[in-house]
Amino acid sequence: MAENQKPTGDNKLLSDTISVREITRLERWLGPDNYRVVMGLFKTPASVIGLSLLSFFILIAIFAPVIVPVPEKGDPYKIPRDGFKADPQPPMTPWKKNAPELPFWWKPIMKTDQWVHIFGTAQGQYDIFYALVWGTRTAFRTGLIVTIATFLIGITIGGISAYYGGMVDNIIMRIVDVFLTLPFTLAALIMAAILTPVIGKSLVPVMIALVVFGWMGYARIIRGDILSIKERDFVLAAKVVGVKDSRILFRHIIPNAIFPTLVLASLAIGDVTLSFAALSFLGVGVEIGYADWGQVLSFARNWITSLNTYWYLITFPGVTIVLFVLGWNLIGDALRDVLDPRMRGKS
Amino acid sequence: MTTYIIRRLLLVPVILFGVTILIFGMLQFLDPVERVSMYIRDTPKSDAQIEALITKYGLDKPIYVQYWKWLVGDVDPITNVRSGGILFGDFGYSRTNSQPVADLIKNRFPNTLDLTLWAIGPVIFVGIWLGIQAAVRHNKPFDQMARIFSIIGTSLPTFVFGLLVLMLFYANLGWFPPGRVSDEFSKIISSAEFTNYTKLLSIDSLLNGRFDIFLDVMKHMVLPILTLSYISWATFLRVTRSSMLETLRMEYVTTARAKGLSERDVIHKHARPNAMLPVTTLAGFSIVGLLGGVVITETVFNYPGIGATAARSAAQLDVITVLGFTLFTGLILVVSNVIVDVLYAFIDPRVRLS
Amino acid sequence: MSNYLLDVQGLETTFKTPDGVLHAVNGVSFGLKEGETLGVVGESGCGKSVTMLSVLGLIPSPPGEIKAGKAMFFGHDLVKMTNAEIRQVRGAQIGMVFQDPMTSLNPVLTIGRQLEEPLMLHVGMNKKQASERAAELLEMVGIPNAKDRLSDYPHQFSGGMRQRVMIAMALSCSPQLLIADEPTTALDVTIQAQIMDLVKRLRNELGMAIIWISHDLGVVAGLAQRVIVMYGGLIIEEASVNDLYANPTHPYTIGLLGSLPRVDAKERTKLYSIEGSPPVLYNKPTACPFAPRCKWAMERCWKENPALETVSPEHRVACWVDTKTGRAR
Amino acid sequence: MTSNNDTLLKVDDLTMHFPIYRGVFQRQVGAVRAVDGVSFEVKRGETLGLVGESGCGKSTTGRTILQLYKPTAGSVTFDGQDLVKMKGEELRIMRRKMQMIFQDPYASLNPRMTVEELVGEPLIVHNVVPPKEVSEHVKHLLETVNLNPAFASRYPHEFSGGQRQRIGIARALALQPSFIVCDEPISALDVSIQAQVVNLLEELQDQFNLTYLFIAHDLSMVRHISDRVAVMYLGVIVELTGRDELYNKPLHPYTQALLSAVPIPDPVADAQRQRTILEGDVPSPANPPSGCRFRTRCPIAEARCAEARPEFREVEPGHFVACFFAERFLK
Repeated sequence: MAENQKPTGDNKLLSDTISVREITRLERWLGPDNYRVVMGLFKTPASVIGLSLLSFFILIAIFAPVIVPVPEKGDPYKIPRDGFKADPQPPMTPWKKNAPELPFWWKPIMKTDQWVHIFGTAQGQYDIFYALVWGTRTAFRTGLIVTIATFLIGITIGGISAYYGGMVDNIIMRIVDVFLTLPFTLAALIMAAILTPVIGKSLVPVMIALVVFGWMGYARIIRGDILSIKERDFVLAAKVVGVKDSRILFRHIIPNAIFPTLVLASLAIGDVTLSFAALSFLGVGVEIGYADWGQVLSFARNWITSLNTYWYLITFPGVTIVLFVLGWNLIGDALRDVLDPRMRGKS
Repeated sequence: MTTYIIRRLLLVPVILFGVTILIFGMLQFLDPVERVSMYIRDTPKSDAQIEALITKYGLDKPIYVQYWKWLVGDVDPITNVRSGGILFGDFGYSRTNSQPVADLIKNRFPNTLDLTLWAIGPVIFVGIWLGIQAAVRHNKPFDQMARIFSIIGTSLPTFVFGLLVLMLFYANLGWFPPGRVSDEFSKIISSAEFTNYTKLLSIDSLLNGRFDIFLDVMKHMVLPILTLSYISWATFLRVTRSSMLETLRMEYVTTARAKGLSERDVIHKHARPNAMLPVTTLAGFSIVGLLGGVVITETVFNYPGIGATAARSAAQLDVITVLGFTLFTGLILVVSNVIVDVLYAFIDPRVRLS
Repeated sequence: MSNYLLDVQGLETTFKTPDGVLHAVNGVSFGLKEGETLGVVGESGCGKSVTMLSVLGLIPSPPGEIKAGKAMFFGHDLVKMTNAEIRQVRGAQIGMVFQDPMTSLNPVLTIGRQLEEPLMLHVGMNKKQASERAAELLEMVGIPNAKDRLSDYPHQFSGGMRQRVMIAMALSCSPQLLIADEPTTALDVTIQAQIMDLVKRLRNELGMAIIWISHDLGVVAGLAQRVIVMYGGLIIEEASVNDLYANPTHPYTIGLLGSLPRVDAKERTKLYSIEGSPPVLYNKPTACPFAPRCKWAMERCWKENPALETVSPEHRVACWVDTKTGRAR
Repeated sequence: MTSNNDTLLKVDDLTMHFPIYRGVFQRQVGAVRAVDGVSFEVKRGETLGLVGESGCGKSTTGRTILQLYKPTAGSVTFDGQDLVKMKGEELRIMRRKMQMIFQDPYASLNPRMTVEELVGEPLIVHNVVPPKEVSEHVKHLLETVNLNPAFASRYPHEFSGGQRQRIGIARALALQPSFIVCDEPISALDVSIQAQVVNLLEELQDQFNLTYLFIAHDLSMVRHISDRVAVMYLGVIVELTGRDELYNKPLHPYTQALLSAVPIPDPVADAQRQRTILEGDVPSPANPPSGCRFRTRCPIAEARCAEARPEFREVEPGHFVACFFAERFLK
């Protein structure tokens, strides 16, 4: 190297003025990975459709009393009946007896105060429209409660398993295997059947059954995430600095481990609702006449030979359930692409 | 690998023990009178009889005694006849079906097996084929269609889908009836001239040379098979697609291309064998899915398998019957999971040669 | 008509990413004579690997796209070739070795099968001939018990051994050109020495041309006859190997050489450091991409992108400044 | 080896074995002998380079010294106190004096914490400054490592690799330690960034009178930054001496081979030098060769090398070698 061009090494350009990326406050608050996940929700058309579907159902759940008012002094979750005749009635059949209050929007739109069974009635004259609108509340309620409970149980057990490791971990994971060995539907069926005489016919036995056989997924995922984060350099770095174990756990490990599980849990509400409806469809759980989608659909089981006539028995509840689950799945599918580490990092 | 397989096999009794504990634990919610039907072969006649049974099977004894009696039953010292004991295949007495649960399983399970066997092949192969095609045509129309199909597939609950196809193909078109077999044939099947070789009706009908019965049986099974399959198709499609996409990004795929191999060979000789590894594991889970799925599918189609029977018993709070079925399917699942794991070890040379 | 074996002109390649279009290669031109060894040096993201993958049509598309340029090889443009045509070139006339030997061999296929593939495809051997040739190839790259090891799987080989297998595979059809993309970066220094020794020996025996991509100026110094330095998707300096290390002319090359401590240094001096970080090219550079980090930078450097100009025979530089005088060229 | 007041760290026969469990019942069938009897000392204010190929145990040595792994055997005396005997709170407080800079600047910073939280955490957990003054301290530390203090509220992912490594250095400096283990601090960085970080480390050493254990696989960089260099192979130190001594007069065949394998960015010099190409690969540390660890690849190995492990002895003042034939190379 020629003498006159020997570099001196003292050209100080402030290095950090150059390539610090400008980012938004939201991104800073959520962190890079989570931000990408959240933004992914609003970028793909599929998840936007999903979000709109969900918003639609949330609005229905909130405004249920306005959309179809509750009959006077009645339990709102008891579907009003227009008599006791066995044969279903087609859509737009007028109410004869026990009609609930006319909703305010009916008259201005339909120009009549003749209140009808908009979606028809099921056997025993249960009003399908009422059942579906109020069933939305049941769906969200069961979905939320069961998901929160399974999530909390799952992360506690998975967390204990990962934190203690060794024998404890081994035993807990075998217990998880045992729970996963039983087919979900059958196991939930027994659990609900066992609990129903103890608790009585209500939402509770089925919800407990779904929780008892639903926590294993979260336990496994959070365990795996904690174990992998435990080995990451930044945890070691915190240890080197002299951070106490409890602070390492709560400040460094858990905040980094919990997000994927949290996302999965929020998406599972759709699945839980579906499982609930399935059990209800099979006839365990709530008493007949409770405003619940699976229950309404199960009425169709008695009419399968004449479904060409009674098409509305499955069409309206079916479409409702499908749209609801589709909403969650569209979001879930978009998120899965963003979350799946294998799908990441292509650049 | 031998140690791996041995370890895997040793886990089987552990899991089975866990399953029995779990189910026995659930049983504790029942009152002793209900639990008595675990051990007997007909409906108890009087309160005194029930009391006697409670004492006999130690239902008033400490819990480990109860568990042991539940496992091995009780041998009558005089007649030397064993009653109860799930280890000896006695799952108790089904109140709602008025027969021992073991007999019930013997009668109903072949029907369920017939259904799942027909479903499992199409499920695996169609799903995998779709997934590979979608991955190879990543982001092209085929891939988009496959994705839409997969999302709709997973969003259509079995009971909705089942009722919809029933409405369409039976109520409206009259093509595919629910049930197991038409009345005209059910008499022939139960008569002496029809030999039950395998108890699987679709196969037995052929073995008896009754092609007309076979056609009728298949007519009844088309819709249940379809209902049982389509969710699994969606799952297989999704897993295969993402596994294949991941594999196609691997450096060894670039190596294969750099060698001048045709895209066909790159995909089928280099990428696919690797992409199939995670799908193998899924195949195990899909058996779980199918056996769980039969409960709803059989109920929708009035198909006399263990699923529909379990659902009906559960709705009537006949816990003992459902328990027997669950233990039985649990056993099948434990075994099939082992088979899948061992299979996986054989497919992946990294496991096989370690 | 050039006398080059491979003649690349004005190559431009972009990638679509979620954050925008990445301009990985922005007009790269170079030639390679038969039997010559060309070193390509640059930091991560400078476009050196993408250039070579583009030449072989191995850029995944989408998201990658070759926007412009040609790559003449025996009178045919590799960029314009159909898939079927370029497949006849890949593996047969141009062999390629990748960076990470742990991931570049297929884990579920035996070594033998992977070695036999190109032989059966390009040379037309049957299974038996290919298997015999594969064993010879393994022996050639110094793997003991070659015959027995054909039935082994990649995970039964060490990293260095796998890279030998990769080299055997790339050379199996006696190509005229071997492209090696950082083949020793993932290896330890003593294994790196083994591999470089092997490549030098094979070069003498087989006489193929080599393009050796590396971020390590040291590795290239011992192997190449000519060296290209890349920065921001552009070639910024090109010279014969002795000339480049004796008279580095581009500020980036000067800085890079100055920032490397030498194991044979006589005295301990402070390392020269280039401030700042390499650019991420979401826009095609219209000015000199190195200007923000350059201590010689003038007004013009921020406005116009300098083209490669010959400063002495066989030595070309893309810089507005004469670094010997510090004034405009 | 005698130690005196100049010695800050004394490592004696340090051993770190990681057990291997195999078989149906997961019994321990052996151990990965990552570090197998390593002894050296580090003087106050000096930089000891620890160099070797991947898997030779150099990083494990660094981590075991800081008691991130509990050593299988041996002692680590830091400032006159045996760290191996320390537990819990005692050790935690001791950590103020010894810090670490990590290899991967992407993995070693918690992505959910801001720069201020990251660099300020050691100050908070050790209660060395009042909470109100933490922010001020952090700004000062950032300036020390040439980072703009205005970026204190940003998250690590907003920075480039070199900048992140500076954040890691600022965190290591926060408690004003006397000793820092630099675990390959530059090998994940781009070539043009490496010199920035090395220069910074050198400046900080002068400024704060720091002692470094500089772990690396890059011999030229180790030569540049170290006062003395230790060469590791398969869990043991094979040679330890002053930097110039080592590079001018290597006495262990492995050191010689290693040095000759390092590429020199100068084609003329590169062509002139003598090369020793080692055969084969490094054996597995789970099953190391008997006697001298290097004998399977050694060009001068004899029968006795397989029988006994050569003693790590002082051949010349300050020049330690573990080879039976070291005298052959003493000219």
